[in-house]
Amino acid sequence: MMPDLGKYAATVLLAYGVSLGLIAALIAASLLRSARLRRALARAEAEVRKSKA
Amino acid sequence: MSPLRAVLGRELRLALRSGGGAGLGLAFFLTVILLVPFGTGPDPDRLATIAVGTLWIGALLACLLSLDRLFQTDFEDGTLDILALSPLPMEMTVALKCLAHWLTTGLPLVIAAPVLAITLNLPGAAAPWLIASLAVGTPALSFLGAIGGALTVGIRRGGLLLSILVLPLYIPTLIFGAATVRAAIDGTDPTPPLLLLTGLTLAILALAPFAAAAALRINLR
Amino acid sequence: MHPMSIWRYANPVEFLRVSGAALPWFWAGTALCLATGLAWGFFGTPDDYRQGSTVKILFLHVPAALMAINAWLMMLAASLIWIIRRHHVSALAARAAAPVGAVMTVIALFTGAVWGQPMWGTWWVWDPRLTSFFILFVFYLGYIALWNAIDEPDRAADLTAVLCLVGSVFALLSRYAVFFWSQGLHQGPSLSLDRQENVDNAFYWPLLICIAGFILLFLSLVLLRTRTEIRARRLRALQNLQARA
Amino acid sequence: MQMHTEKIGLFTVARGESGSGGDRTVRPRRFPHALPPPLPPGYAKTMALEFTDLCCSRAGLPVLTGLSHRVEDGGITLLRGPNGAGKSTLLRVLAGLLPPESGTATLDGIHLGSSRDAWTEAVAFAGHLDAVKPQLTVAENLRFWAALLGAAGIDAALDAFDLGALADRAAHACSAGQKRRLGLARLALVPRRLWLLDEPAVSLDAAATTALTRLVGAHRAAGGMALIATHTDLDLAGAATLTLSPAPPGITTGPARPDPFLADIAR
Repeated sequence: MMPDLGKYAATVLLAYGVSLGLIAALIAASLLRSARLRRALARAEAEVRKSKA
Repeated sequence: MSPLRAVLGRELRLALRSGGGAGLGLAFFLTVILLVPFGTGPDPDRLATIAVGTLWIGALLACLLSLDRLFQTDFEDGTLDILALSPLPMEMTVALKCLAHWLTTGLPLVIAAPVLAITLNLPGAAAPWLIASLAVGTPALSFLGAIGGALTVGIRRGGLLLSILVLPLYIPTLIFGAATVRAAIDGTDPTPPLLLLTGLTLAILALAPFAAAAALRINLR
Repeated sequence: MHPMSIWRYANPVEFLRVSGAALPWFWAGTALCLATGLAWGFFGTPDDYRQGSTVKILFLHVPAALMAINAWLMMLAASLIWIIRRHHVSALAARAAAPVGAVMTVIALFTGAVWGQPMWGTWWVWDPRLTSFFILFVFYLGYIALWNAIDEPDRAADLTAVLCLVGSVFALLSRYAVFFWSQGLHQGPSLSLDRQENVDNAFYWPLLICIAGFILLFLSLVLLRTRTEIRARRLRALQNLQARA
Repeated sequence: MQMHTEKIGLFTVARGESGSGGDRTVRPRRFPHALPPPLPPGYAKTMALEFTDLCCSRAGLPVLTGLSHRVEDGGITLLRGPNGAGKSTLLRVLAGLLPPESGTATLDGIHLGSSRDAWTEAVAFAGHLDAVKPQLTVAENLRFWAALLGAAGIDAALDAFDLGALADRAAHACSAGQKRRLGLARLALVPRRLWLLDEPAVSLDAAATTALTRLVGAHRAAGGMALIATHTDLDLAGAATLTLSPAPPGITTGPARPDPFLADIAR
């Protein structure tokens, strides 16, 4: 299944590997920060509701 | 005394009095030029090839050095509040401060550069073009620096951020300025890059005060 | 306000609601397009007679370069909307887009360098296009740094909008100055609306799908990150509220 | 809450209750072509400072929440209130440095935000910072401001705070009180309709405080108005008092604008 990349195999695989790695890292960082703020906000909302009640 | 002369005179006086640091940019420029041969070796031919770039980048950095004082002290002691409420438009005040900055920082560099060019073995025929390109280009450095200074005026220890914001703005000026001198060295016509540099500087002189004044007003809120 | 006005979505609550519903579809589209386009490009295209298999880098390089520029244009538009109409979501979207644009620039630069190595015999040449992207990357860094340096969110939005306007002018100026400074090694545009002038047909469709995938990826990431920024602003507002109570 | 539209630049925007639509921070624009709202009849000729429903927040925190007050021709108002009540913010708003989020202010019929020149020529602002350059002498500091503001000379200003003996002293050699006197002496350079003073008596001795009240008295006698934020008692007979209190713990900064990020739990 793997195509024959010839003498440039290292070059092509390096380009694909690093690019996809960077995209994955960006998505992961965005998702992690999203989850962290979601939790922090939920806590803060609960506190506001509690102090209001 | 007109308000314009009042602002300009005050800026010059402050720069020249103790603690103003008018000579510091020049001293920095000298030091940078002194260090370069230690990095490249004393070979005159090699020095000649990098002389233009070294001189222009030295001038750029020397100009950058004093930019954080351009508005910061006035912001911290409340002067900027009163200047913003004066009959002078903020844009004019900014332009005058930039002019004073150029007179105390840029102009000494223009005068010192040809002398230092000799130590870097710059061909003598290129020296007039070096003076011309610096004379035309350094005002743009002061005016562009004002944008960065105005953006970072409210940030404590904003000096490093200021350099990151301002240095990329210097790229076109550096390209045309250095190209002028390189053309003179190579024996081609140096006027096209010099004219482009002049146009660029004039556009920056006209527009940068508006951006800087807008940023200052935001910071004065 | 008219109920169908697009400014309705500038309300943070409304934006959260609509973007939350849309986001899964954007992610699905991204995954579909990127998987199809990249797999087709990687496995299903022939080697170029001159460039060999390195031509496969095209499917990352061109879309990333496109998005590096488009992300800045989107930030410019969002900054203008913030300056003119003062919609908070717009300013936050500009902030959210900056790191995405910066990563796209890095990908474009890296794939360009890796591609150039066997073709030009060196990892880096000061080619006008590569240099312009390097400059663009520095503008991204400055923009992100300014956002992070200012505590007050509205002031940060104002000042970064000014920087974005100034930066746009100078990024464009630098581009022309850089072309003046060095003539390039790059080939001309690889994609235009006129298919006759395009790259070979075998590369056309997978490239198009990859570009669609990168656009969707950008939109998904910006939506996700804007939602995060909105939550951060609300968290800050709630904390202020608690501190004063 | 009534809704009216207003032409601002290229856009027609709704003013008033923003409802569910958008989160626009409604603030008066400084564009010279922005038309101010029409004055009520019989209002334009009034020589007074009047502000209505001023709302303003700093760093996301509401500070002024719908403040209204009127200073008549020749009137003095002392601003009182604990730290953080918004005295300095109010003065910065009225100076024209800080655009209010909502509310209006008029000075002798001029609308705040309609004409920068007309407004800045009518007010004098002395903030809690003295705007004194330590490298310059006392006289040089004053001469600069005189030239900038178009004053004839600095003698009257020197006399007002008895600075004649200090004229040639470098400002960095002056005490805090002397610097304060130098900063306040700026007020005596050119006549202005409205003085906005932020804690003017801080670090002043008894004699200088008397000089300050004398200066304010002369300003009032000439028909001027003043808004003075102060914690110390100033001997100004007939001065009105406006007491500011810190914004109540709540959501909104005023009738016009709920925090867009707290819209769902606003009133």
